[in-house]
Amino acid sequence: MQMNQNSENILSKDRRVLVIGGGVGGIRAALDLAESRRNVLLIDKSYAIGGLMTQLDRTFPTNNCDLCTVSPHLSQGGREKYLEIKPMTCLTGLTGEAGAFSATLMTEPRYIDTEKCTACGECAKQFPDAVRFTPGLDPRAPTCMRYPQATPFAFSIDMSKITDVEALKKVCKAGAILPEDQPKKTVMDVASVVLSMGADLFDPNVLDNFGGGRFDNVVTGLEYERIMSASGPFQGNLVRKSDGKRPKKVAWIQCVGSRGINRADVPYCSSVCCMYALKEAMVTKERFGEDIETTIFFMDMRTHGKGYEEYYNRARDEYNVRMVRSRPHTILEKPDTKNLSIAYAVEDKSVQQNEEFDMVVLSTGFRVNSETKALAQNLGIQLNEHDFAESDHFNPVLTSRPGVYVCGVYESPKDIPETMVQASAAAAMAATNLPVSSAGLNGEDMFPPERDITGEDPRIGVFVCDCGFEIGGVLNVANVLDAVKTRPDVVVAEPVGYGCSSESMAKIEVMITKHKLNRVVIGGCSPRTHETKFQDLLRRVGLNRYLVEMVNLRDQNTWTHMNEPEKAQEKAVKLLQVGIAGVRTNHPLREHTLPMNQNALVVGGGVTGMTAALKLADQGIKTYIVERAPSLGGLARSLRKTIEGDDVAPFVQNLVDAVTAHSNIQVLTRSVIVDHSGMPGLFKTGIQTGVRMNYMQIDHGVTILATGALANRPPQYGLGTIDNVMTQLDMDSLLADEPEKVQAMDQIVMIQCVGSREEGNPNCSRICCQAAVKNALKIKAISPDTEVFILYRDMRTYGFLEDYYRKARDLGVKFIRFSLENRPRVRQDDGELVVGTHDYVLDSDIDIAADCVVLSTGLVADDENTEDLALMFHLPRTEDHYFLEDHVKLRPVDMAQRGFFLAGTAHSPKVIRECITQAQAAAGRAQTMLAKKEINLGACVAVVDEKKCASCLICVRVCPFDVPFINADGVSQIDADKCHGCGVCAGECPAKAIQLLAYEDDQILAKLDGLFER
Amino acid sequence: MEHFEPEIVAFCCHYCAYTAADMAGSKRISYPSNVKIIRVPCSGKVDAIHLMKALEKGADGVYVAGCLAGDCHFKNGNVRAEARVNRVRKLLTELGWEPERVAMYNMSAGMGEAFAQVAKEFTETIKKLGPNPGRTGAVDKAAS
Amino acid sequence: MITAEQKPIQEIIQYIAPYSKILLVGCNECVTVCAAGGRKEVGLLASALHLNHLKQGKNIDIREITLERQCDPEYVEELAPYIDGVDAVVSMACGCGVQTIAARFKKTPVFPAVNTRFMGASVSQGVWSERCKGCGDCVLGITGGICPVARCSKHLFNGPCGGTSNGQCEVSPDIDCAWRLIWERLKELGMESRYEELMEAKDWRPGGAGGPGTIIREDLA
Amino acid sequence: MKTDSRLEKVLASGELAVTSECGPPRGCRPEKVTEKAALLKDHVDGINVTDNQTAMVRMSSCTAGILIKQMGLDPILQMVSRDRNRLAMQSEILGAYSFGINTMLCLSGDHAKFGDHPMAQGVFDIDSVQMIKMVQQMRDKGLFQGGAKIDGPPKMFIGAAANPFADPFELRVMRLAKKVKAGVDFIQTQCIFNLDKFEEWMKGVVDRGLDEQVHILAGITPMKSVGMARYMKNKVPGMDIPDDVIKRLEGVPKEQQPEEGIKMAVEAIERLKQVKGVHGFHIMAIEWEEKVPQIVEKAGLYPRPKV
Repeated sequence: MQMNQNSENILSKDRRVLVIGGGVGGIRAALDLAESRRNVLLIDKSYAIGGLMTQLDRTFPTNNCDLCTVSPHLSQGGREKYLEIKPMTCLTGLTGEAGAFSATLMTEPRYIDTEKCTACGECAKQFPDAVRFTPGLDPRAPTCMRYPQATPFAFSIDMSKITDVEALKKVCKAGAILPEDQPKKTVMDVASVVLSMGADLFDPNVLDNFGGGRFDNVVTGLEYERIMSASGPFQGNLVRKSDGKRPKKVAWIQCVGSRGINRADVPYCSSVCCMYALKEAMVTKERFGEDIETTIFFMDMRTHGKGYEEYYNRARDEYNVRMVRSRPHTILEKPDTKNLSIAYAVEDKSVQQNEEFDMVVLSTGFRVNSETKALAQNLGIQLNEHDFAESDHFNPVLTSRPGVYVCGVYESPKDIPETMVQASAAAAMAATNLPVSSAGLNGEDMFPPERDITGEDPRIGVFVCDCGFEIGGVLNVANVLDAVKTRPDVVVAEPVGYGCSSESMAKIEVMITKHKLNRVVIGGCSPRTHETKFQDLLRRVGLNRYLVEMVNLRDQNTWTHMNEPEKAQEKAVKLLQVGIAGVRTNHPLREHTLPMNQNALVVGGGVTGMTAALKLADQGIKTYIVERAPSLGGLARSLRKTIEGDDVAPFVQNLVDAVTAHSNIQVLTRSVIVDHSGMPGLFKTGIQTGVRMNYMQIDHGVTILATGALANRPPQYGLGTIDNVMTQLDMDSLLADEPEKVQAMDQIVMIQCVGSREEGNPNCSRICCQAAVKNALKIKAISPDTEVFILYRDMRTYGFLEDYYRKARDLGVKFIRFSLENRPRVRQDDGELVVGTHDYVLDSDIDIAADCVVLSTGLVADDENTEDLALMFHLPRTEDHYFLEDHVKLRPVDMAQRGFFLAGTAHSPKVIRECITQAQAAAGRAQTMLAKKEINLGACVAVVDEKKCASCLICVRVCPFDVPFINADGVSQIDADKCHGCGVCAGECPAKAIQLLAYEDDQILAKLDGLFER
Repeated sequence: MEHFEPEIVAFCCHYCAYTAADMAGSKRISYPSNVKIIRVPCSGKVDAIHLMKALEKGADGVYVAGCLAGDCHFKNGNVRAEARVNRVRKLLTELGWEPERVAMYNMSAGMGEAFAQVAKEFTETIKKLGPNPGRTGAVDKAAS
Repeated sequence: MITAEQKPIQEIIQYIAPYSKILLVGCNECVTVCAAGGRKEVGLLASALHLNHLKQGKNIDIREITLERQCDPEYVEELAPYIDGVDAVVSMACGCGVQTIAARFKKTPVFPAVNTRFMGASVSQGVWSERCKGCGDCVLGITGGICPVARCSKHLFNGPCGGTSNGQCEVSPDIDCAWRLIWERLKELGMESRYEELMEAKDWRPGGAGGPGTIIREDLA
Repeated sequence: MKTDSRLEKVLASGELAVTSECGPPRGCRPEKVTEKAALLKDHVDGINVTDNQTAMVRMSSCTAGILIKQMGLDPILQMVSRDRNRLAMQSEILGAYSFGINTMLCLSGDHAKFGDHPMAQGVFDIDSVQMIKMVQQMRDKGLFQGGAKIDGPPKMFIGAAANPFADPFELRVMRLAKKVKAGVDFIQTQCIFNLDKFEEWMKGVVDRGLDEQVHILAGITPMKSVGMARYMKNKVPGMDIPDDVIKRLEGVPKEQQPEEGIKMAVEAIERLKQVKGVHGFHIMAIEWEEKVPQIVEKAGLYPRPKV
């Protein structure tokens, strides 16, 4: 199950996809490929996979500890049978072409046999210097695992630091030390390559004005994460390195090394630093005291992601994080206190100010490292001017070399959800180069036979996670366990740290076997996210997966009652009692399966929908596109040029032609969805189609939502009432169709954030800043003398879009900031259009005469449409009416309702290339689901006790899915493969003849008993 | 009575209310720890007997939280749940118990704030009502 | 089916006030189907009685049992092992069930927990309507399959009274005029002439006017 | 002549008959009956004495009828099947006839729900059609309903009610035919406000030749006010009051509405006199008996023929 460095043994002749880089993006890509039954090899230069994300303390916007969210993905990596993982491995050469590459890999010696290593930690204790550990700040983490749930779960030795090899061998009881380990070279057939190497974070030690690394209390954002992290050097205590004391005043400085023109700077925006600084400031207050003053020095606050603007508002308004719009130039250290003085100037005051802080965090961004640059050479791909992979303008996962795909930060700076989207997209592209593996597929094969526990008395094991500080920081886990260990049938009650870590899972497995447990209670996080993982654990030790009960001690206890630890403690005990009482009544259940329908339904025929449909159809999946408009194309039809300068119309037309001609695609325009039924993998959707609104029903296994958004046209600034007030889309068309009109203009004023980032539509529309810059550049290109003014609140030209912003400034486009409290005013003076605004640099109101005013109106969700579909499909939406994905961080294209995937602007505003990427991702995710070929219906189905049944028909009448019927024996029959498991029949049966398995009355009543046990 | 901390059972449907409760957690929104959640696949699974038994076993209040109207993952389980809650409330009234001890709420998966708000409101209601009359009844008896 | 509904809880409470050990007996036939006295209602009633007693600070011991059919002595016999351990029986069956228990266990009082309302049919989930009065002399064959005895508020045999309004009974707009229904059905059947036949005054004896009925099938008895 | 009924004699003479009604008191004062009946003296051929009208307890119709009979007037005994089984009905008929009451009206009766004893069990042992047949058998065959011979049978002139407006409309003529078949002699109809519809019904009656077999007295009720019209339209079962009637009353001041109501009643009588098969009028002036003579006079129905 674990990876194996002695790779000659494991190499099959099968071609595979090579994924380079074991961060979250690479893992996602590898898992997607494995799930869609492609052989995958995941390599990483480090000794454990996980990448940057595993070093973070928490992630935005949920402020969750990322380890718990990412670890299931990591350990899943260890479980997939199509997936091999090779850490400490690099690619040294790639020859051949797409579909038939030959890759040369070099694996560094680990000096540890991962099959034998139990990760007991003895070697690390005895030879602390010999174990590699990189992420920031000495003193080193207490464990020398890279993070507690490391995959592979084994140590790595730096043999050069070992003098006495025999002594080392001696401490290893498992005999896992391999002193003779050698670098190994492997050559293998590869069909395609996915690059997900990510990037390093800028090292600010070269910046003398910020102390050049000499100031103890100046740290980078990542170091700050490590300080706060439970697995970090101070065990999660926020203290200053200089004196070990908690800081009272912390400052963040944004754009350190990014968006600059100085020697050490890069010009692009790193896209993630604004959000992580906000997060760090909020978490600081949340966890270490509301009285800690937090200040963020920034130029533009770039919170353009889905829901991020509200996060920013929350940081500012609810957490009182202080925002200072300034780029400080120096930090000085006070020699006595080691406090730090920041010198800065704000825009409306000419004087420089000095302010003292206890700690300063430098928000550093991404840099491509030299190893990656070398690798690019080996791969033969082109790089852009910033040394990132050059990617296709419309399809960002394509590199210059066919068959080599890129995702994540290595394509351009981006955050985790965007990385996840791109990873799934790259996986979907990579999969096209090789066929589905013929090997059999049955997850249960991996498990031993189930032990028959009939007749056994309950023997319950209670295991409680501390989840780092998430639970352990609020609860006294030992006391909780003491309180429950005397409960009847409880054989063992133990703390398990991070219960979902491989180490803890192994420990639990041992205890189950040792104590002959036949029931398990896990006190940890939400069963919604982790139940499957622990069910798998039970299966590994031969127990039925329904003999475990998860008790939600974190999401529904320590997180909500963090300020009332005594109450949380008391509640934890009661919740565990509920779990124990409940699990006692659990019994083995069998899961049911059905064959999955292999068709796909794509709702929406814009660029997103068409891209997704093509991707699926190319893989042989019959795909239906349902579009309510008379023709395909969507909003992209009204767009002329991209910021990269490409024409949109031909691109869209090519897509339309390809879709229309494809034999696997049926296009249904003028069609609306009118009903929907079925279950994930076996949906039935009714549509009315054509001018006559004929009814037809589509059977499909998966659904992709690509319904798009609406171009906003709010009646602001005279839009719709004053001539020459237009939107950026209008200007885009004007530039394409009547450039002479634009050339005749002397002054053009653009106003940003119209109808966005304000009451009614609080979020950022993301696309408008680049749209304004795009049009400004175009205006300057055809009419250099035309003055262009852009009135903005924050310029959000994230990533490499920053290049265009800089270019616009260089060309003389005037950027004037305004605030929401003091908006520009558009008026007509004697027929002349005038825009009045406040200039913060001049600190005075100014009037600008304008030949035309261009409003950046962005996008709004199609409320009516998403509401209809949300009701029909039972899908959740955000407060601003976009569809809400299952997990904003890690599952950005999957919906909570299985079988539904989300892409494009129906998810949130985004530019075309991002829509295309998400479309591919959605198609890829949909394929992973279809690849399973079977639907697991679970075991939660209604069963009828024929002896009790009075054949009253009540179940027949109340079932929302018309499943029960009175059979030939005259009793109600509920077919397990049709039952949806809601339990309405069980709740209504007057004879109490129906029980919903896993939620039987006895179990529910037992839980109530458990709660009121004294 | 000032220090009365009620024990409250919330039957939450997996798809909406339970998820909303998790959401409240992940947003660190606090609500009274008195509320203990029992997860059910659909609020329509909650039998009137479960509500009665919760009170019988000592709960000071019990509520069912399901999806928003028209939004039930299983079409109309929430409507059935509400009808049962109303029946139990009527029965309680006939028994001379406060019907407010049993309630139905609706919320969507994303409504963490709403979950917390409901938990607070309901807990306040129950605090005002005082302990489960069954428990005070027992006390009266012991005192006499 | 015999259709019943639960009695007001306070009435039941008064019945059992003197007792502390109760055998609560449901029936898995008609009253289960009309959701008045099946296993589930037995559970609910038991719980309600518990709540009542808890509030009073009193103890009550309730044993719940649901028989296949309370109107058959053989099934009622299943109560025998428990009867000595209880002070009273509460039956959730129709009157037939209550009396069958009372007939078998002479020394233990038995109280009804439901009101037997009528012989009815399911109209939709949770809705039952009266369909038969058990008059003992069925006329459905000449009234188009709609019973004027059970469904006309005045048991009229020769057509609707003058109170019909919009096709509904004068007693309530929720009640269909049985004669309107009969007429419509006769028309559908092309049997309008049936209506003009004079129906003679009814002999009520088979339906109970002749004293409590008994049926004896000599071939079976 | 089948009976000694004054009504039968008037009808047989070919003159238009006139009947009215008198509700017995909710108490034991005989003068309440006699005072009301005196108002109608000489203006009508028979006075209906209602039987627990609208299911409210009143002095029994038989007793009130006797009081009227003793005034030398002609009571028509109303009997509803709601309150009596066949034994009680027959004994009552014997008693009434022994006091000279020779005309009766067989009815089903309003449901108990409308009255002051809604909890009462309605008897409904036989229906109105069966009652007609029973009375006819008592008269013509001298037999009780159970088949035994009557020692001195009652000779009742048998009436019944018909509501031409209740639905299903198409059944209404057939229902009349059933009553005719059962042996009814005369019919008093429900109050007629929708004259068109009544004429349509009458056409059906004539088409079947029923007018040859039974005397039809058209029901006339004067409206006291627009409020009464609205109440009857909305609350009284089986009543058909066209909007025109309400509009016409609305069109006059409140104090003139009674007068307008009487005028409308007279107009109706005038119009219905022309209808084939209408052999008379039954004027129901509810709690407004004093106006009956005025209507009779204005409608040209006075004086009443001597028979």
